[in-house]
Amino acid sequence: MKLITAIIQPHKLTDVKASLAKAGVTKMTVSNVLGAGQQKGYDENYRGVVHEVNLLKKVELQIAVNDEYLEPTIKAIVEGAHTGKIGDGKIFVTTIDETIRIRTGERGKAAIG
Amino acid sequence: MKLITAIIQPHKLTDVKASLAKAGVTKMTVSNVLGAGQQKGYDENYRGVVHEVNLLKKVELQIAVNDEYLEPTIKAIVEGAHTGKIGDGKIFVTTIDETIRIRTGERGKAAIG
Amino acid sequence: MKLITAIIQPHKLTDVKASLAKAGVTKMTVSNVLGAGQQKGYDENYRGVVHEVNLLKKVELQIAVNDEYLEPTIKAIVEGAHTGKIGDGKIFVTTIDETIRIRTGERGKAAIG
Amino acid sequence: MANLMKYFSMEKLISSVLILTALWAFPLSLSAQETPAPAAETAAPATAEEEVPAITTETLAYTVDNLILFLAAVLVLFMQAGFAMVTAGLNAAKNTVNVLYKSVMDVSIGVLVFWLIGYGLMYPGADFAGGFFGFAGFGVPDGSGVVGDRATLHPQVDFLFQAAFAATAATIVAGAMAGRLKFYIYVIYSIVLTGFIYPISGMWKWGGGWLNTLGFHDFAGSILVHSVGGFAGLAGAIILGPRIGKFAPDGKPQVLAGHSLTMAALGAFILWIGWYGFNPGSNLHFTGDANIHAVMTIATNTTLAAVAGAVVTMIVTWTAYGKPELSMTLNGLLAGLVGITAGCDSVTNPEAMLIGGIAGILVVLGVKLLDKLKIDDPVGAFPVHGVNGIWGGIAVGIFGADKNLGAQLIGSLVVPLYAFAAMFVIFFVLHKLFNIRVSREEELKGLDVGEHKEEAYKGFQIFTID
Amino acid sequence: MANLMKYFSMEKLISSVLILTALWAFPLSLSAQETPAPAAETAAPATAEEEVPAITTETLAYTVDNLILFLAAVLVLFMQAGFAMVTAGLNAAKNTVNVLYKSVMDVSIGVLVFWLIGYGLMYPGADFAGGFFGFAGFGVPDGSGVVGDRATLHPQVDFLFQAAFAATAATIVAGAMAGRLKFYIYVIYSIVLTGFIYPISGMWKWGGGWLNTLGFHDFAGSILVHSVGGFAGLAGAIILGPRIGKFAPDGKPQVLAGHSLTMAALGAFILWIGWYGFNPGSNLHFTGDANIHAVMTIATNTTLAAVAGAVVTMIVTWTAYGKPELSMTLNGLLAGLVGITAGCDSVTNPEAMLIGGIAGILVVLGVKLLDKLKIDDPVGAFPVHGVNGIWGGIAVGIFGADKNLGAQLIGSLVVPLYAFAAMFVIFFVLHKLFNIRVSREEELKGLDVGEHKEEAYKGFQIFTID
Amino acid sequence: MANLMKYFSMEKLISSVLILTALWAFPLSLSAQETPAPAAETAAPATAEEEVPAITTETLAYTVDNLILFLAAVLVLFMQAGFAMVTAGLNAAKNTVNVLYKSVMDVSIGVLVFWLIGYGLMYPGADFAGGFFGFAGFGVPDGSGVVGDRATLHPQVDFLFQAAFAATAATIVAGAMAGRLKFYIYVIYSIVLTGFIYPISGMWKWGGGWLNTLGFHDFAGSILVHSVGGFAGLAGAIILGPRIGKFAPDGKPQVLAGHSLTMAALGAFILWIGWYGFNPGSNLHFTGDANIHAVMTIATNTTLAAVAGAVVTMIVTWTAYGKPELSMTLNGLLAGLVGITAGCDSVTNPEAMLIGGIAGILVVLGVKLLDKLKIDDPVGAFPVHGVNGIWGGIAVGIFGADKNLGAQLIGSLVVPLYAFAAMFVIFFVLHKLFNIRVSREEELKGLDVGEHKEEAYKGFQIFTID
Ligand SMILES: Nc1ncnc2c1ncn2[C@@H]1O[C@H](COP(=O)(O)OP(=O)(O)O)[C@@H](O)[C@H]1O
Ligand SMILES: Nc1ncnc2c1ncn2[C@@H]1O[C@H](COP(=O)(O)OP(=O)(O)O)[C@@H](O)[C@H]1O
Ligand SMILES: Nc1ncnc2c1ncn2[C@@H]1O[C@H](COP(=O)(O)OP(=O)(O)O)[C@@H](O)[C@H]1O
Repeated sequence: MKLITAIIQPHKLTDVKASLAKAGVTKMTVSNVLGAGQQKGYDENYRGVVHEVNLLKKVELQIAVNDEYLEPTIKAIVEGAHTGKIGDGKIFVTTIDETIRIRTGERGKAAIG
Repeated sequence: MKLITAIIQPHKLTDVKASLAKAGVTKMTVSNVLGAGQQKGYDENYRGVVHEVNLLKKVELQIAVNDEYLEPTIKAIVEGAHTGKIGDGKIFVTTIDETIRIRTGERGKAAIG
Repeated sequence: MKLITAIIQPHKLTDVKASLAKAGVTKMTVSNVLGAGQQKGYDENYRGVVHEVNLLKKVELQIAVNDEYLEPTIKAIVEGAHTGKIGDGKIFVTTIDETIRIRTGERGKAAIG
Repeated sequence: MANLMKYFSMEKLISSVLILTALWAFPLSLSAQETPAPAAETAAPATAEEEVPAITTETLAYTVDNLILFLAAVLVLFMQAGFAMVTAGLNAAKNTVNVLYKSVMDVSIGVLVFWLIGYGLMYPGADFAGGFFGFAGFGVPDGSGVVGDRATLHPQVDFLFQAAFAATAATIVAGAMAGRLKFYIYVIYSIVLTGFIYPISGMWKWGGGWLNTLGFHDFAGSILVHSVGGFAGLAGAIILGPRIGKFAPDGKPQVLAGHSLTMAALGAFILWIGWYGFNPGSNLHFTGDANIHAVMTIATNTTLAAVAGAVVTMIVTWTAYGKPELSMTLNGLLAGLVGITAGCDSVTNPEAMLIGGIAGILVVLGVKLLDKLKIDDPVGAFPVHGVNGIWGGIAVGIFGADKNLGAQLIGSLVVPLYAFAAMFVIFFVLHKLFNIRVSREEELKGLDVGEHKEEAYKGFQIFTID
Repeated sequence: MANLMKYFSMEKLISSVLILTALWAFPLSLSAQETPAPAAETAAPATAEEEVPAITTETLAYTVDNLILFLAAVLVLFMQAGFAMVTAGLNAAKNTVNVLYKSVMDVSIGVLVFWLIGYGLMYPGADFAGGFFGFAGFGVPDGSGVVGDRATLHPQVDFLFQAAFAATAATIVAGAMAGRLKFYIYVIYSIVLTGFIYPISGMWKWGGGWLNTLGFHDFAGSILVHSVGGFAGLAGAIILGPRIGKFAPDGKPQVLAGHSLTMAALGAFILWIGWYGFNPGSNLHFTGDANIHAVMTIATNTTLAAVAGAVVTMIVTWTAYGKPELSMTLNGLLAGLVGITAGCDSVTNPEAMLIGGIAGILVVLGVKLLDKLKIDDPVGAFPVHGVNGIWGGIAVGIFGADKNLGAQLIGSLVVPLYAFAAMFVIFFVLHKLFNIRVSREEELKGLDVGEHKEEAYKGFQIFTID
Repeated sequence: MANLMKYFSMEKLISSVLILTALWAFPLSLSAQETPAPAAETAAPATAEEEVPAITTETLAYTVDNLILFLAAVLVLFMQAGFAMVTAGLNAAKNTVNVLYKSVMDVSIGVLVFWLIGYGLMYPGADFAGGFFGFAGFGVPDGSGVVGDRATLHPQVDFLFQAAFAATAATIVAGAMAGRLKFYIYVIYSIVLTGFIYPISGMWKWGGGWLNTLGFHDFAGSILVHSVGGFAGLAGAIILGPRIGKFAPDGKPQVLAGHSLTMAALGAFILWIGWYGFNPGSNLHFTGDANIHAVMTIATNTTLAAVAGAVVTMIVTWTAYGKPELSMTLNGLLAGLVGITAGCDSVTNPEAMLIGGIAGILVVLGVKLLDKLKIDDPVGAFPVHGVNGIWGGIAVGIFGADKNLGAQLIGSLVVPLYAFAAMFVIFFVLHKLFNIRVSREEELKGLDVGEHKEEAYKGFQIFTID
């Protein structure tokens, strides 16, 4: 079981969700984050003081999948989020030792989906 | 050392905290997330346009525990969060390689608690 | 490849970012969380009812690094966040199986930076 | 019967009733009124240049009286924005749409119903002097042909001013019941309250009824408006029961915090400003030495009571809880205003401060009392308007220029009791019939999604999720 | 030409033009005006104690008329705060600074331009009676030496009242075009609209032009103000195209939710209150039986139409969508106000309710219509002000005291058509020259960062990130 | 002494002093005042029908003057809501409760203290004409038995209007010191400022003191109100030092962003509206040709200066920073208002625009200057009210109808200097005694939790955490 953590451009969320749905992935957890990466920040101005904003608004997706779903899911995320421009985002994969569905108490691979 | 990530119904947070406290677990990190799972979304209506909301408000708990605490902690979360209804949530367990307490520099098992 | 998750005092973020930059680490993902740890809560009062707040405002940093960067990064975080007072925070390290840069499709160690 | 009627069909029913009422009201009243004389046309600048007879001082007095009453009515209507902000701010974000909707409807439904029925019930005319009940008929006179002098009010502005008061009473109730009431029940009780409950007791004093004959003094409505709203709200809060989580299993009160004290404070400021229409406007006439003396004294007394209420509540919360607490202090300010409303015309400046200051203590005790009784009133409607409404009524008997403690006590007990009892029965019956409270799940998710399928802050994220 | 001019140089150009205009305006008008007589000085308390001749009833009537018109102007200016809150609340948080900035500039630029040019165009004087166009010259008379009687308005207060109206028209346009327009384009069209487009059609009726001669009746501006703003906004919205994501690829309308219905509701309340300056104030004279009758009828009619609009929209959304919807209901309230504006002086109370109620239906249909036509108007400026402006104009022909349906139809079609056509051409030309829409990336990130390098809620995090 | 007194005991002490003051004030003034004649009663509609002598034009003039002054007072009081919103909006969310609390107390404490002491100090009567200091006694006359004519103001409304001004001065100070001041210190200096500092310099001009004799002209208080507030705030800001993080270690100014420009913009709109009470109301008399001319000119000049300030600041920020900046532009609008306040009665329309426009430049320079000097004024209180207060005072000497540049320069320097020096000493002493600044940790966490154990947006999460 793998946990996919993807950080994408906020306005690509709709596309990524659509592309994931096509790949049969509908379960996910989403949150708002700020990110610093290769993408350059921009200047803001407040009361005459200019300052650089370098933590940019991003959306983080967490998706737990069984191993056979890993590559299709990654592919779907990339398809939805890719524009070729800096700031497109990044995906990290980690290993899940155990999954529990709270409602039923089911564990393991059965609990993921 | 394990990291427990639990996604629960927001209004069950108080119960889960109480149930964790009974099990001796008081340290945790909590955040607001949106989740899509088996639970169905609902319709909203804005200026005459109906749209389905399928990312629902959830609370995510992250709890780092030493291995012997893993099962009791999971049990406590399930006890607090369980209602038997779809949407109760899910728990993921991953392995922590290292833990550092910033204040003291302590590492490993001693740093968790 | 390692994922460093650090939970720090909100007002130390600027210091931690500076200290990370000195260590050559500029990529990160940041989010707002609430945390319960050793640090005691405080009382609030609303319409005559006193209640204890024990989930305190914290900032969570996620930083993915190649293995050789692990210790320098931890050191930089500790340097920036350390005050010696309870509430300084905690760092968890987990293993990343795979990293993908969405823009280029690059994978592995090359994709981290 | 609750079994016979399903929730959804109920909503449809309400809608239909409302539409029917509307449809019925129009032709009825269309025929009841005559087309207005095209007064404005002849009064337009162009025609004003024609030779017209000299304007008399009596006409000028009539002019000034009516225009100031109109401006006072505007200020009182502005209070609705204040109530909306206070109530929204002191409730959770998830109930904001519901709270705001009720604020808009308090005055919308209120004005319509008061136009149709309430005004006729509240001012039934001289025939019912000293009585308990009377009805002058549906609708409001159009006032064409009124020849103005110092003693005259144009019925259209009189209606507007009184309708704004009626809406105030309704709004207070909504605050006490926020966060768990079904919206269509709100629509029903609102109609009943502004159409019947409020105007009937209003008639007892301001319509020339038995309390007026008794010598009861309630200048601008500590009792007739505020205590009626506060006690009606208390009845509703009792029948509804507290919000989930307001009291711990062991009975200890918990914090269900408001989502924006900024809004709450803005609302309190707006209410304060609106009160300059409420109290000074209630003098109804403004011309001449005596009226000017009255109005200016009222305005200053109103101000002094408000600020004394705020300062005393600051001191009380500072002493009692270690820190000065804002949401209570805003309540204290409003409590001072409610407390002075009955007697603002008949006390001295220092007495006004004293009345306001005591109100600032009473409001804190009132909140504590509700917590003791496990009654949940999210915005403090009862402590502010109920408790201090009564205090205002009694204070006139203690400090007022023509003290009549007996009459004050009678009026200050009978009216709130009446409002409580009447609304208790209505809520009780509605509860038995339809269950007036939303489901547990809906309450937890918030009434915005449940009752309106809408969220107040959906686009607040700088970027859109979903 | 778009190639010749780069974006940045354009902004600099605009700035320079503005500065030059300012520099040119001052000396010009400095010489055009005389130093005011030190009237205030001689009127100060101290000197008032001198022996002065008895004050006449005519002077008092002049006094009252002008003071009430001043207060009405203040209420109309307050509407700008209402527009700001409604527009900000119904748009995404990321465009808030941009929306607020435009609200401030609507009235700032508006008043300056209207002082310089608009007032002279709108009130060119008797020589242009019955005409299409005239100009009385730059600036506004200072009114020194005016001897007041019942028929007189001081030019400075007349200007203030009219300038507030002009600013209203400009504000409406900004609402329809929110979320994707370049800010400097906004500055340009604002100057054109308040300086030329609005005063020219305004002159047709209120300046004594051809529509006035025709017998067209638009008491306070359903047509002259609201439909002009609404249709100008429609032209802009069409040329701009919808916001990204407003329509799905299959053409279905999507939700781009406002970020604070609390602000939107507050704004609606403020607009409502401001309307008591807009409509009653438009009577311009207030003294005497006929004027008081007119003003009080207008005030009550305005109220009844507003609340009927809100209640009917509630019923319509409840029936159509299963739940009562707040943002539409706020639009319904405003639609009722727009609908009654033309005829508030010449209909009965029940007719006012009917007009408001129908407005409450029309506004829902208007929103649907735009969705059908794939035109994106984030705040409903066209349904509220455009559709119901026309409805208000026609309603006078149906219900008004001196019905003249023909004249009403002509005025209610020609004026909005003129506004639409004129602004369509202007927006079209601007679009060809400069591309009036911000880049896709800027739109997605928000205009606050793009056009102002500033965020509205940066410090909203309880703790600071960054 | 700081060692002898612990923080907590200090707070208790303050509370006790406040209570004692309150207790002492009541009996004292209770005895000082007589019970008011039951004027309102006899003036009620019922009795108005009795046969009463004809009303004279003098009485009508008195009526109108006093009623308009009352309405102006209401508008000025409304400004408190504006200050609250601007200050809250331009500060971080974590300090919102603190900011709002101070806004409520500015006017609450202000009115009480001004009633008790300030009014008597500011208007000591003819005996002190030309002097520096005088005292007419505690409290405010109740005005019973006033026989009104054109030259008369009822003391109760005069007090209300002046008290609202006093509260304004206090509010300005709070803005400059936001985000790091202990709350009980705020309570202390507020009492001193509205009780002593403000009324003493106010007496110099408006109370008939030496500046009045000198021929100094400050129509509505650019100097007496705004510069006093602005310079008192500057003194406070200097002694407090900048907020943590406002200046980088290398001295470069940093951004500590406000949490809601929506609130800030709303506040600016409200302040603008309130200014129509502030400036036109300061004419104090409104009846007759001369007064109407003055009031209408004042109203239009006030408007033109405001909008010119906003437009010029837009151009300046656009040119200087590449993009038009909202929070400065709001400051520019207010700067225009402050700048015109002294001379609104004695300049022409174009001069008003010029004064406002220059204010719009000065405010930007003022902000820059503070950044240079490393003084932290979170809301720009000094640039807006201090710098432009002085500018307003001097502008009268340049443009005013009866130019007296000498007198203007003296008044425009002495008064702010006095306010700065007096408050500097007071803050300095308080700082030595008690340390007026909260702890580093409290500042970082926010004053809401530290000083009030309360958060402004606790329930803002759609669902509750904790
Ligand atoms: N090493 C990393 N650790 C944590 N987060 C990262 C890391 N690299 C990138 N991110 C996250 O991904 C987002 C996109 O990164 P970016 O460098 O712009 O992508 P790329 O350059 O690959 O197109 C960043 O804003 C940040 O939130
Ligand atoms: N595979 C998954 N990956 C990521 N998050 C998930 C996954 N499955 C569930 N979740 C999270 O858990 C929440 C609850 O899931 P749900 O399907 O409603 O639980 P269940 O069906 O087991 O009762 C979801 O809203 C989502 O946030
Ligand atoms: N075991 C844990 N699991 C999850 N989060 C933790 C854990 N321990 C600490 N934290 C997070 O770290 C934050 C700081 O912890 P704290 O106990 O105050 O640190 P310390 O005592 O080491 O100085 C907490 O508020 C919490 O968010």
